[in-house]
Amino acid sequence: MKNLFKSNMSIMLVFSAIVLTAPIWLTPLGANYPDLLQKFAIFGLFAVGYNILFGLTGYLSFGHAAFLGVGSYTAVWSLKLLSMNVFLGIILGTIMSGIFALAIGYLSLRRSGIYFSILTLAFAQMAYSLAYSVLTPITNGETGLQIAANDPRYLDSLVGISQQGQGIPSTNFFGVLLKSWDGYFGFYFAAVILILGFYLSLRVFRSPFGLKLRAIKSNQTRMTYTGFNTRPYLLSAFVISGMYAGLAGSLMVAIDPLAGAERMQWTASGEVVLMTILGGVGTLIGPMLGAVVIKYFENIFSALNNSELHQVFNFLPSFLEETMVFIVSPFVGSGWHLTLGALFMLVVIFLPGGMMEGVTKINSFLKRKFGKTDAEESDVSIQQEVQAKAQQGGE
Amino acid sequence: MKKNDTNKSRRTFLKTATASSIAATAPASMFYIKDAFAAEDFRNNPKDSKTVTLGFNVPQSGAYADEGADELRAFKLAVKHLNGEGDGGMMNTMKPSMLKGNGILGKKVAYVTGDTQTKSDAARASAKRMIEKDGALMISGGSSSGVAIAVQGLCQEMGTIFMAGLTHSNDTTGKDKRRYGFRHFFNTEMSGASLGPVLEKEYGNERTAYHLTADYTWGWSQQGSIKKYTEELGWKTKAAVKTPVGAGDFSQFITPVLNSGADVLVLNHYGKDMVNSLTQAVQFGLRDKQVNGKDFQIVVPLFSRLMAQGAGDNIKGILGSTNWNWSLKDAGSQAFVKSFGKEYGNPPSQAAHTCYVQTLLYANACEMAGTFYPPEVIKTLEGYKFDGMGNGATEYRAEDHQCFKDVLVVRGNEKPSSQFDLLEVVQEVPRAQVEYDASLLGGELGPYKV
Amino acid sequence: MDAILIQILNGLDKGAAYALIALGLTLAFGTLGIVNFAHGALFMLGAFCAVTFSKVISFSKQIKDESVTIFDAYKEIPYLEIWWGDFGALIVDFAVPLSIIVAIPVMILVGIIMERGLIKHFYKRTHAEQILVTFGLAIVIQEIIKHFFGANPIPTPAPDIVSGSAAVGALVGLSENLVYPWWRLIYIVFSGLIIFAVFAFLQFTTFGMVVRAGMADRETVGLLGINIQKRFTIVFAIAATVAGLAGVMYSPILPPDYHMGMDFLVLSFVVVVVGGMGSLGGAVAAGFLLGVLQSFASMNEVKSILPGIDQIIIYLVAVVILLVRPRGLMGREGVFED
Amino acid sequence: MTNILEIKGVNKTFGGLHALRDVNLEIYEGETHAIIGPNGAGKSTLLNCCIGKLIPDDGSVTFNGNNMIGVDAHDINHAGMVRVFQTPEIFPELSLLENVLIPALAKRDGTFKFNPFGDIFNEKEIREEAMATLAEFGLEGFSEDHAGSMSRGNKRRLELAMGLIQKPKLLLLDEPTAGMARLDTNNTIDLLKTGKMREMTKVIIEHDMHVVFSLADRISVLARGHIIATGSPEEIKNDPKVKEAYLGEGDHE
Repeated sequence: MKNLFKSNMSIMLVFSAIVLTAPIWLTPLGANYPDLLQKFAIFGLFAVGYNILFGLTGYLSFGHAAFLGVGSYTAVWSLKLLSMNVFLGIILGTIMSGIFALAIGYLSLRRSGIYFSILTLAFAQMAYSLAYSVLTPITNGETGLQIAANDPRYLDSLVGISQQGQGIPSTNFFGVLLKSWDGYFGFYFAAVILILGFYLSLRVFRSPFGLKLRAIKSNQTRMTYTGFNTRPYLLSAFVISGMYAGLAGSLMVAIDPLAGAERMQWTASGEVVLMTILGGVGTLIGPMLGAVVIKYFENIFSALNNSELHQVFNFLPSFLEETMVFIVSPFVGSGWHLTLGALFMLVVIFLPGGMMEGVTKINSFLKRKFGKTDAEESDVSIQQEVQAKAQQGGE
Repeated sequence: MKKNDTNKSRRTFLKTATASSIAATAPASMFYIKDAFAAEDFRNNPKDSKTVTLGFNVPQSGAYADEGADELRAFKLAVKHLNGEGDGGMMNTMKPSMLKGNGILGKKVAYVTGDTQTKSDAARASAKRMIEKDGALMISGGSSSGVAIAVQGLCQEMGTIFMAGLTHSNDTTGKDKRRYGFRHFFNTEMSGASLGPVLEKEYGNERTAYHLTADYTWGWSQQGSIKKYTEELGWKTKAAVKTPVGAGDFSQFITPVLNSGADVLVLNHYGKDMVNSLTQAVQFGLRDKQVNGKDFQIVVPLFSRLMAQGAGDNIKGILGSTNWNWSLKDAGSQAFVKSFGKEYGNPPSQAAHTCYVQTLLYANACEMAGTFYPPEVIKTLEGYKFDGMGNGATEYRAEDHQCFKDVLVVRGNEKPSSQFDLLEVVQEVPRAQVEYDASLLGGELGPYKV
Repeated sequence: MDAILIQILNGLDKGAAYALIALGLTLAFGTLGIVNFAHGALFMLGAFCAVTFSKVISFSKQIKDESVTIFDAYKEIPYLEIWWGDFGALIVDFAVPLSIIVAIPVMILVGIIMERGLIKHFYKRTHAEQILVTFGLAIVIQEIIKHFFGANPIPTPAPDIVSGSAAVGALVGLSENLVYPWWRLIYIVFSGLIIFAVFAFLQFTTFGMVVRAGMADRETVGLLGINIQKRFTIVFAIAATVAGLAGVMYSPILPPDYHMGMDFLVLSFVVVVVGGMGSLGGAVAAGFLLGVLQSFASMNEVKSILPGIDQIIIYLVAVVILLVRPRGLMGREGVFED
Repeated sequence: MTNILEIKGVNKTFGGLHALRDVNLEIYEGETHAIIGPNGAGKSTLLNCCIGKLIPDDGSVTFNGNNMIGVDAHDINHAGMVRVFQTPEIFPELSLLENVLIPALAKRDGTFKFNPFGDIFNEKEIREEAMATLAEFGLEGFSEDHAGSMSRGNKRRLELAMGLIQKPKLLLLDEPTAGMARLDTNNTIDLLKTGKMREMTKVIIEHDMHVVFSLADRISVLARGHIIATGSPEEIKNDPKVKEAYLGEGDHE
């Protein structure tokens, strides 16, 4: 753990550099177009926030997509009623989802374990079903809530901005259109918020508050007898992660002003769970990594077809090329979910710490192989582990 | 490549900002600037490229996936014909036409596809991918009005022309119409206007209707239109119940119909939903019922052959309306059916027809405008009159980008002569009967330049 | 009165599906302690047994359709019909009920493979990890099905003779208006039989006694030196088969697609929770109860008072139960109650 | 001598089982008080009634003059009554240092404090205190190791350290040497007899007589839910009732 925290500053610098240069280094992977980059940033933010709940406290929520949806709807309404400046929409979206998270969290956290998961699932499904049916005046149901040319936008008209007769206005951030720079402004906007959100999560991780959350995950009963009232801690974590979700949801709207009910469905909540686990639950960077991998799969892998596969394998002799394409093709294109599901299972079975654990393992393997001092160290810890296990067995 | 683009648009942005007097005098930063393309440049301008890319965004999963698959077949066929392969299909019957069978403006047509999943979010994401990553110059397709409206909004924002596929809600060319969006398909207002007189003739003036309505823009629109026209006949509306899209099991919505006192069930469903709800309605014995001394009737205002195929015998004798049917005998329809049937072994659906026509219309408009520059293409399409595309003389009305043409009222065929002969045309309702004033549905098209 | 009766029937019909899925789910949970998010996928696999079987036996010969003149079209006629005439056609028609014969061994095998291959390694892991790995498995299973059968629902009709509706009302001397589709009635009866069979098995066989004892106190049974491992596998296979049969019989009601399992999964979890985790009787009772509740909630009279209630009633009940009485209707005290 | 803990007339039944019958007990400030009794005598039940895990049917539990019945466990901790568990209850995934930081933070931050912007690495004062406490128990060398990988003896030390850092007014020890080898047991006895641990008021539940007689100032004997004797080790040794009820059996164990 300590190594991870060695320096706030250097972590943030490296992280920011990687995020901000993404349009460049993602070019060879074909993932450098604004829409996908924005998705990386937004879902990264969502996962980073979700990790504050699931990663730190171990509470598995299957309902966080609901907060994302609430953030989205609030943001669209802010665009419709107040101003096309997304600043307000993002603030309001985050606050509103925080309020929802407070209410749902307050009730759900009365239970733990699988009961907590099912409670959050039930709440989220209710929100989804209602958004789809009775709440259509607010959500516009299946069609999705959009902005219209003749929306009132009271705040904008108050300061004398009128877009009548110009069609549907675009979202802006204090005058700069989010779609400027061919859409890359939207990405940088989301990226800056992601960096801020990541910094916040870093602070939470290394704060006394974060330590207490990790202790709750480790042994909640002990926390109680150590003098902590665990429920407010859990509720704070729940609300914080809910607000991250709301922030992500309103960012989606800032960049593309539309909110659909399907982003609240439980499978959408499942997706953020997948991201977090895949990347490495409880690690700082893992969830972000998971989000990028899944969104990359969803957008690039899913669009691969056989002719592109043939191109990939055309260095092979033709019969081998055919075989490879035959083997690989079920896993790409519309079958990308299969790859995802299989990958996810492998991670849960063999690498419960996610991709980050894989990185650590490879790292220590290399060290063991090439560096002697470290090798000794790890041998010691292995011995200790063996010892501990033997003792447990003896009990 | 990317860097150049960014620089260019940044420059454009600055130019606009300084040129605009609002910008110069704006007091606060909270104002609004319009981005603009210079006349010679626009998003995904093919410039010297030998090909031009079109994006076909169709549902490949979900309740409308059958329609989506057929649309994709039609698109592929249209691309073939545009590139001068195959027998040319409707390119031979379309008039006026400047299509030469050498691509569009001499550039070979390439295409990319996406899956809308019949979800607004997913549809927009895949449209965005096609525009931003694959450089699609035009987006077409879709089999849901919810999706069409969402994608149309996006296309306006991105400055990319959207040639809507199957979308039947009034809102697509009404409340939510866009300058960059065009619809060849008819709408619920036209369905109501054409179906009304036939319903009166067949079922009389004293009927009580019960609506089951897909809960999204199209369902609401169709329910509104049918209600409007049937109530004009003197029908009563007992209840209008909204059902979630893709509900699968409709039994809980159908059972209340049994004892409601209604004698007509209007199913405002489409695709798989309609197949399921109709099948289940028949299973629950609705069609064998007598209510108020009359035979219980089911009406499916929007019909398609694909649905009829799914519903089997249950569809026989049921009335509805459709945009086009393969049994039409005009030269355009025949040419298209022949070409499509030869390629795929079955006749095209109405969804396939509208998508095929839309692709050809777009290509032709580019040829006529002599450029791909969207505002010019839009201006060419607005008010464009054409014929030979299967529905008689047709006009793209400039005010709302809605095509006006004849509408078919059809009935599930009692004695089909072949496995595809599922719909019997009751009446070809002339265009004049279904035309309405553009102001009826409201909306605002928005600017040419974005 | 008719309206009420038909809603009850409809509720029983829905409830039958819920109860059958929840039964297997809670059986696996109660004995094996496994929270199986792939249970919905088993239901879906069952439905696809019916799909596959009916596809195989209606394997067809393509014959040129002379009635289509404008292009070359082909009709498909099942070989069975060509060889055996009407009898062949009858077999094709009865594909769904016949596919039960295939589904039972297939589902048992699937259950055994799943338990031996994966589930067994997760008995000692946390519930969260069980949820996650089975969730992954569910995705994999459904994607495999999607790969072979496509994303679209595949109509799998019931035999012609029961495709209509039964005049239930006239049968019991009530209004003639009261009709109900035959196949749905069959489904209710079928699920009753399956539930009865499972309970009888657990009640009257030694094997069942051990399983019940295991549900009451897993550790003790383990200490008795009984080969728990083998029994666990069999129990899981039974759970899989029950879910699979529920799927087979459901296929004429709802054309199966690869995603149907996920749609039922959440609901059946709710049913299990409402019934009480690990309580077989509770699962069955809650299944039927929620089915009927949902059916009544979707009556227009109810919806006009509480709009949207039909969409959320099941979740609402689950939330209230979890907050007020987490052990559920019939669950034992202390299961997960912390 | 002042009483720090007073248990008066406590009864507790589970179904038909009368686990505690009219238990009266006083713990003096500064003493080490052992509660002994055969298995099932109600020792753990009594302890649980003190720390808020169980609520007695009737009677009173007063700590430092304050009622403790119905008070939440975390508030009882803050009142100054801290429990050390029979099987070491630690935070296995956290490092030893963090394990000790947690109770130190509880002491400082109270039952709840929302401080997500603090920095655990800059909390010099509290870290030094934690390291010092670890050092007292000879654990300073393992401060960065995961607690879960420690030996049982070290886990026990860690838990004592976690109790000690909160500077409790009363430490409740539930069989601190259960399952330990003789050597570890003696080490633990030494730990409890030396340094800060020595002066602390302690209640020890134990059935290893060696431990009890090495540590206790006074002993209470619990049998079938009832306290049959309380007194100095010498008095207890010679009490015939105790011999009959407990010690006789104890030899067999």
